[in-house]
Amino acid sequence: MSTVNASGWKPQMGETDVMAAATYTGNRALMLEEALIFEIGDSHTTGVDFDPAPKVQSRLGGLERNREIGLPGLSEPETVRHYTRLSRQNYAIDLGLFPLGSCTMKHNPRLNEKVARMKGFADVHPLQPQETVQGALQVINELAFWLVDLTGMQGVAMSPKAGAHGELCGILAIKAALDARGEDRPVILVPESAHGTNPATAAFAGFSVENIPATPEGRVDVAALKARLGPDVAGVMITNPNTCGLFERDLKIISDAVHAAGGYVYCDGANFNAIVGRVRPGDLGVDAMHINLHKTFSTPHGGGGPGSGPVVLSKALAPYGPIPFVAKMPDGSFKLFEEEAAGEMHPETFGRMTAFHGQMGMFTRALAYILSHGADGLRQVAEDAVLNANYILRSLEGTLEAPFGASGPCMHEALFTDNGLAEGFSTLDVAKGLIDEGYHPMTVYFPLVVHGAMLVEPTETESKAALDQFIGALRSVANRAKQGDPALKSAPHFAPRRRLDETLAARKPTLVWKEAELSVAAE
Amino acid sequence: MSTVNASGWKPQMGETDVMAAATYTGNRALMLEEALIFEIGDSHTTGVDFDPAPKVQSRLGGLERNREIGLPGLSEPETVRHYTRLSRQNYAIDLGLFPLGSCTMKHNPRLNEKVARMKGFADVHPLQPQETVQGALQVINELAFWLVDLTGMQGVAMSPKAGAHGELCGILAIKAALDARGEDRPVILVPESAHGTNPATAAFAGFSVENIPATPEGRVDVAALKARLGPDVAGVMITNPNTCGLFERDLKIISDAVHAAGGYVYCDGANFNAIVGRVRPGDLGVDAMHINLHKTFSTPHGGGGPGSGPVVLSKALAPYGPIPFVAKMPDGSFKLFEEEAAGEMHPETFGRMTAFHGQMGMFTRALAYILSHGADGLRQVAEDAVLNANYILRSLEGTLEAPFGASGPCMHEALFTDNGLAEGFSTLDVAKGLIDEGYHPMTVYFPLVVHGAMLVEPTETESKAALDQFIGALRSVANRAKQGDPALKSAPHFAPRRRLDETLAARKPTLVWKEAELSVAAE
Amino acid sequence: MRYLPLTDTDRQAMLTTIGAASIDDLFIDVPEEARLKGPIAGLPMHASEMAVERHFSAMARKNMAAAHHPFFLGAGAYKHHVPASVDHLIQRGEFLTAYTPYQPEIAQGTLQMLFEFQTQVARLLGCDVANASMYDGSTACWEAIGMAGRVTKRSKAVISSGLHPHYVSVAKTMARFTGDTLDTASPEIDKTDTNRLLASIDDESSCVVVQYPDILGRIEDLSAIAEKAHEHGALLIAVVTEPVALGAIKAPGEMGADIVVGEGQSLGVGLQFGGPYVGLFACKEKFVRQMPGRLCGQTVDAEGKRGFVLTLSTREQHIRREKATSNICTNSGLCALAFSIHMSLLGERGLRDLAALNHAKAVQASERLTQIPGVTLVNDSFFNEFTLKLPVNARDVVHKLAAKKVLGGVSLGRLYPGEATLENGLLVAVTEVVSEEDIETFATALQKTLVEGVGA
Amino acid sequence: MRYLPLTDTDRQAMLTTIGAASIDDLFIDVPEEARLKGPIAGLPMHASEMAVERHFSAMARKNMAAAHHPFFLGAGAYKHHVPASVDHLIQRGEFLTAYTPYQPEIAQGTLQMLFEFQTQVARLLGCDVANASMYDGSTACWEAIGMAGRVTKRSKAVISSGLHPHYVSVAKTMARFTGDTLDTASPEIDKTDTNRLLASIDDESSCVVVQYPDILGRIEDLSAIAEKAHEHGALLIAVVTEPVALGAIKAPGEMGADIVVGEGQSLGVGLQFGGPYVGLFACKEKFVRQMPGRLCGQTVDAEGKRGFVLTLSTREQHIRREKATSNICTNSGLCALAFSIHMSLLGERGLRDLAALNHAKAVQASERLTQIPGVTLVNDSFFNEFTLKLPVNARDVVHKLAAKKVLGGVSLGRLYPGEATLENGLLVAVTEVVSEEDIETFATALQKTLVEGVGA
Ligand SMILES: Cc1ncc(COP(=O)(O)O)c(C=O)c1O
Ligand SMILES: Cc1ncc(COP(=O)(O)O)c(C=O)c1O
Repeated sequence: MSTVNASGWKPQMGETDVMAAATYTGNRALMLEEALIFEIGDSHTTGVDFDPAPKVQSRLGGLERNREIGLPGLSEPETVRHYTRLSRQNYAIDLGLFPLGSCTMKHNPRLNEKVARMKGFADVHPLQPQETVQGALQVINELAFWLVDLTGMQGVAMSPKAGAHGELCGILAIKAALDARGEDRPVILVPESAHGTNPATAAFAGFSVENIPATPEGRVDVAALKARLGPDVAGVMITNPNTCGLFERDLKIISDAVHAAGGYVYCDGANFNAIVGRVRPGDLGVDAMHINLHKTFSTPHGGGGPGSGPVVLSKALAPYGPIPFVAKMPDGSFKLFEEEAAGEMHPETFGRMTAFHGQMGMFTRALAYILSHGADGLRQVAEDAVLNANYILRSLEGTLEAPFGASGPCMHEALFTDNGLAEGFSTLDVAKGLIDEGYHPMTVYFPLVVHGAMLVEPTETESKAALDQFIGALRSVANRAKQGDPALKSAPHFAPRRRLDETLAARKPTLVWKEAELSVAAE
Repeated sequence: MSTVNASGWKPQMGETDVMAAATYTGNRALMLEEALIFEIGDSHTTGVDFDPAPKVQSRLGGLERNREIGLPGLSEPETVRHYTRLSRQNYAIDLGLFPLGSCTMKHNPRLNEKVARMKGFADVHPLQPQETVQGALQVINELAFWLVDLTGMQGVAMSPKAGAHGELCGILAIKAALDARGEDRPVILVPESAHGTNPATAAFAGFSVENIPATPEGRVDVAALKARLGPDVAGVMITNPNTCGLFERDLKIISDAVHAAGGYVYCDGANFNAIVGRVRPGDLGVDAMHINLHKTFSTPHGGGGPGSGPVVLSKALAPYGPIPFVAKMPDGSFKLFEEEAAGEMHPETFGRMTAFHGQMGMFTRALAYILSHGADGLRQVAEDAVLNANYILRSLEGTLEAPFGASGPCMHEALFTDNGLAEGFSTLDVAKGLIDEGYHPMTVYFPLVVHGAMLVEPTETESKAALDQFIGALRSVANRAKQGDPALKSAPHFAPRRRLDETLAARKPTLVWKEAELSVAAE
Repeated sequence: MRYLPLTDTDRQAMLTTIGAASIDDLFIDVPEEARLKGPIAGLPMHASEMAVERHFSAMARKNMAAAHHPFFLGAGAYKHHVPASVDHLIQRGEFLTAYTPYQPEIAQGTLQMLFEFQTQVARLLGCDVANASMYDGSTACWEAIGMAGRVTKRSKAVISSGLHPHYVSVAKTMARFTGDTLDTASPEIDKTDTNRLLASIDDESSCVVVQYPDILGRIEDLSAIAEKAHEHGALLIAVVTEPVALGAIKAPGEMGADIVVGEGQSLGVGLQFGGPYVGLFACKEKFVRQMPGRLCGQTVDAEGKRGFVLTLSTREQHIRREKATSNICTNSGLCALAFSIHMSLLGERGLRDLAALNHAKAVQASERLTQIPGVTLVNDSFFNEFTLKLPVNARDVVHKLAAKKVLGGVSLGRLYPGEATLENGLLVAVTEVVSEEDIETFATALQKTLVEGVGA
Repeated sequence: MRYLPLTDTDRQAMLTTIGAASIDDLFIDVPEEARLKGPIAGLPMHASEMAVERHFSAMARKNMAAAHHPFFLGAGAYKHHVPASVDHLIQRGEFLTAYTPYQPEIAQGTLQMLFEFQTQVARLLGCDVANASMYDGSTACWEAIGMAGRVTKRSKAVISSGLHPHYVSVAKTMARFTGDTLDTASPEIDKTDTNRLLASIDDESSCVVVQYPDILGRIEDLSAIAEKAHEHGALLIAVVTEPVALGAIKAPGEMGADIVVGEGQSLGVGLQFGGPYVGLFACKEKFVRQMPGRLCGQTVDAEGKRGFVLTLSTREQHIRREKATSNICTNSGLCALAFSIHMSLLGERGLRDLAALNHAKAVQASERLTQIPGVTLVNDSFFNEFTLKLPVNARDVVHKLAAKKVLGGVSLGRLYPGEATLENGLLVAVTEVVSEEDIETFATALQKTLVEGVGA
């Protein structure tokens, strides 16, 4: 079967398909097809052996599970093969440049994987007596210390599980601070260019969200923002560097104005990589900022997570930060403060955000990364990240429209639009063309403030040679899009799959496998 | 450039090439090209940081190396990417069925990788005081014990580094035994079907090699062998199960005859997987047999090694086995016997074969494998290996000629020939066709006793579904070869490379990279 | 520096292309006063891999690792044996260093895995559909309460006293800001919370939240609660903190739960000192458009080949912004992979064997430990975790045991500080990793501790 | 059993297809009396992964791991820090579970790596060409002697007393059977073997074999020996057991060596209690067709794209059988990969830094240790390993040090049992992993041991 897909173009068979059809297995040499575990495994096979269970009298309260669960089992050889074959259908940083704007897809050092797996960290229980986890608490404390040092803030909340969770932490701290002041300020201001998590978070915490316009050069319109400030405004959420890749020059001015109006400044720190070691957000009047350890501090993205989003807090907000937290005691030991102990030290905490102490596995990795780079290395990280992005911006602005190319140097990422492509060709086609060239596409259609956005973030872990090849490839694809090369419309041609039908997927969602699906698959 | 390659056919551009040519990078989505480290790296870049060396007065005897060595360095990100991209150009067991006859490409359990890396084994020095390596010596002793138990022999030499090294060990033991008897027997008999290492080993040890013919049914011609026995014959090297996949029914009779004639029986145990836990070579009169731990006992092949080839020895040969060896002492401790200590316990040893004690990294893996399977599991291994091979033999003998299909059931592998393919089509074409189907080809043109041999060894770690798909694919390719499908002649079409020109490679060998080569590459 | 490929020559050449005199020119938009002149203060300069590794080894050695001692902690995090192949596979660069599968043509590996994961989770929890993971069980629980609010348009959640106290804390934190009201209570040693719950459900209730097995390890049928909730138009949210249990006991979905959330850490993930873990989130099909988080769905490509994509994104923040069902973006993908691999290895048979082994060992441990004078068992029913009542404050006992190198469970005093009626309670988890010797060592140490008395 | 995918249903169905009544029918060619009726005696039944892992953990704990103690052993195996990325990459299934690259179209990963490895090795050793690896340094050394015999058609090898005694043993074992004669001697503390060698080379000599640096760590220029050897039509074989040294000192090839072999374990591989290691084998281009082992060469594919294949196989056993240059088949591929990755990470700069650091630490250690009364330094020159002369039998000292948890080098008594003139010699290796505290701990323990006396 074949249908019209999301991007509204009719699929047609490409040259390669003839050949593909030619293999009996559907495999193409090392590009291997792989069935679902439900089609491979069965309920008798298992890849784990157990000693027989001693006979005992059941204490299950008569709630034995009698019906078949429907979980297929695979032997170990089948399992290793299944996931190895699946993995080969993925693109990843380890394969090449992964220029997803705003995502900071940098190299993930293998040392970090090794230290995170040390039994002393990976095999300890969150509720062990504290005297038995002093080393683990030390890791949290050390990382917290350096995050505060690098940002010039007052304190840090370590437990948030990702950036969005960190945003919530910051917004809750603001709300708690307002409550403490007995003020009800229902509005949060968010720039149009903000990441979706910003308005979503504010709304989630019960605020109403109002947009702040951007200036033609891609920065927050300070005048408009100042005009909107008032007793109903709890604060602003500003991303710096922003999602157009520009540094918010006037952030300090904005902060002062917001503070003067009785509000707080939340800074989205997802793009901290561009300034780490060179600029301290604390010096710009920020009250709260989350740090994506899975971006700036190189913990792997893992195909969608897990991440970690510690939030640094200003003097004004620190008292309201969440529990639990770790502190170094006068005797040199480390102490975990939970509900009970927090009482004395941290009475105004807004409470707990997650069951335990945060993403330990990310803490070890991020700390190893920070100590490996050191003060000189981290500064170099920011410089090389910015240098690489500007190199791309200037090398390609002749080929693709760079809407803010004139707004000064970019920071960690370069923004382009699809203006100037041939009739009927869009950002999507450029993205799919890059796939055939052996690259993961850049972030597309974000930020929303420009048409057909292409947001390119190379990161500092790319060599000049890698950038030059990417620039050449993107230029070639862009030119094909300008010339209206039809082959580009049906790209990708060489990937494990051609363009997928997202409309079909959403129209009648198939979210779990059902025996019946077999037929569809076979169709 | 393009030339006529080894298999003597003229390359022509296939349909896919048009598309491939279409990418700027030469990549095809996830099938990525990768340059040489000499083209990527430079002499200033490094992926390893060191603390600065303390200033000292050099003690290098005035032999400082002044000239540039010419070793390119890569940063860690470039390194990880280089080898990850290269790895993706390989086929492997983890990707699918790897039916290389005689190579026993079975699943490599990950537990084995884990135990081999325990610091107590991976991070101990071979010359540490013995009291500091008791656990390591215990591993060697336990594995030795089970190998002797499984083979029904008298002793075992653990130090040989691979099968061929083990063969040498066995042959040296025979020669030492003959010397002890004061006899000079210059001849070793080897069947035509033997693996190349057999004659090579015998010759290496100074024997002259004479072939024993095979019977029409693919087994050693006992009559011919008996006829050749005499005072000049040191012994025979027989592979059992043999390289045609058949069990040498008369091995016991042969052994008795050889012994009666004053010779010794060396058994090539590379195919032990077919009988492990079901047959003990010791019961067949064997005097020496090497065991490829990297075959029967699942240590990974690693793209060509390392392996390990312990040699089990009979009462007659055990006294001559090599040093060092490990023994369990009455007090329960383990002792390593080297040159000095061997004196008392093992005076007739023929000496040392390698600097240290053998392939510890393989010992841990093989022992983990043996203990995981246990007595019941190992027997099942042999049964399933033989069952899988016979399933393939019987499913395909209608499609491909099975020269010894009538000689009874096969053991671990099924042998086919290229008789009956269309004019100009050979085993090579079938092999290359299988590559496009997503399989590694079977062993081709070995053994030499049949025309265009295709030797298929599935091993026991393949599921029935995997076998059925492979059978279907091989049938489809074989039929194309019978019908003379020209596309098959230019296969593979989808692999990272088309057929490679082996004549060119051998005619003017380029074995190391030279700056000059750049141009060639660029051509 | 080993992670930075640019050479100084490269940097110079690039600056020239850009048309900048120096790197500082690229930071001109940073206000003068905010520019750090030199390397950040305090932080040492870059360090070799060897030096960093040694620093971590030293810190790691200060912790008592579960594998090295008799270990009986649970309370929301369980130690199970994870097959070596799981960690090997999740370290494949193509899984480890990939991003969220926004470009499906080159992310089928992650997408198919998520589709398999969603199916495994839905079946395990007894629901129609499941999402692609949440941060952990506690945030999944909160999201479920929020979702029930959206579905029922009500804001009162009835929370069982058997729900993990940290989960309750998380819910309270959120409620404080969303204005939802939570009807909560502390657990009682001698009876479960069912009657209070049945009594509290009314027409204002958006949902009832019940942990199964509960925090003390007790197992109760949820059917009655489901019925009552449905009568009043409320949803039943079941929380499972030990998914292995569902290899032995009925799934909440089978008993009428509308939303089932859980902590998936038990399978594939490990203890990790509390994170990263993986939140499981499943529900009835009819609620799918109110679900938080990512969903992977099946579709076809331009050639009609089966493939997978992220779908129903109109629920999510990157499309819906302030109207999204949740603000979650990065979730727990790699832990979901580990969970899914471990579950594929187990399969129906392995999971059932594993569950049976856990239960049997727990029963044996409960019998042995209650032979100690003064130690009694609180539970009528349990799976692999039960509560003991000690003659003394259990919190002190836990520290005394640790000093004896036994990690002997979680005291209720740690979970419910200040609750006098609970302070002698000790929560003991027993999984397949616990050997008979471990149980004996624990029993001996516990008896010794009780004899010595905890005052000392 | 977790590694066996066939179900009983599969087995039945397959037997039917085959036309066999039972599995036993497939073993009918095995003589009745040789068929084992049941599972092999003695060996226990299958065991869970957890049980096996615990058995190995217990054995592993009985060993003193180098990383956990001050460590100074060398003598042919050296402890260096191997970057974490090396082990990560060699565990890629596509490298780990591939076979010898006989099908080049789907083995370019292994082949290109081998081509890079060969080039790195040739350049490091200062030769034109290198092969794709041998088992280890000792067998590579033997193969070199055999190759020299083929090249020169002579059978007398002059072996330096500075060659590792185990390498000499291996050579003797082989010679005993090939009939080659080896001219050997034991090392002398006070002088190197150069003069004896120069004197022994004659027109019967196929080769001279010299270790560089020698077994006692001494470094000598090989040019004179090369010259003399070449005058007499013999080859100079240099043996390098510590490749890191060549980041600091001249390559043997630069000094006229015809064949250079080595032990590559120092880079990427680790100590491994002696194996697997990786033999390096390089020589002058003109001898390439006499080389043992596999060679990877560059070529082009049908489209003219650069590619790599195994080449010159006519030297090898699978083609040449009894006329092959060696019987080697499986070599040390994965260790060669580890070596090559580590070398790519280091590069020229890293290798030189590493070598400089090793030498500096060794010099510091030699200075500190010779401050101990009665302890003197034997070497005039050394790289990262030197020989100390103690006032007592060094062998006893080593055990005493081990009891003090210091792994304090290799005694010459262990290497040369019964050689009275050497028994007080202690071989001490100092690499980048040795810290100043380690040196101090060692010095203190050694001094204490000498004071206590070794009689006790
Ligand atoms: C600018 C920005 N803000 C917030 C986020 C959310 O962070 P996380 O995905 O860790 O929740 C992201 C990540 O995509 C981002 O790019
Ligand atoms: C029958 C046979 N004998 C001997 C050998 C040589 O073993 P190895 O490669 O371990 O030296 C092999 C392996 O290829 C073989 O198949």
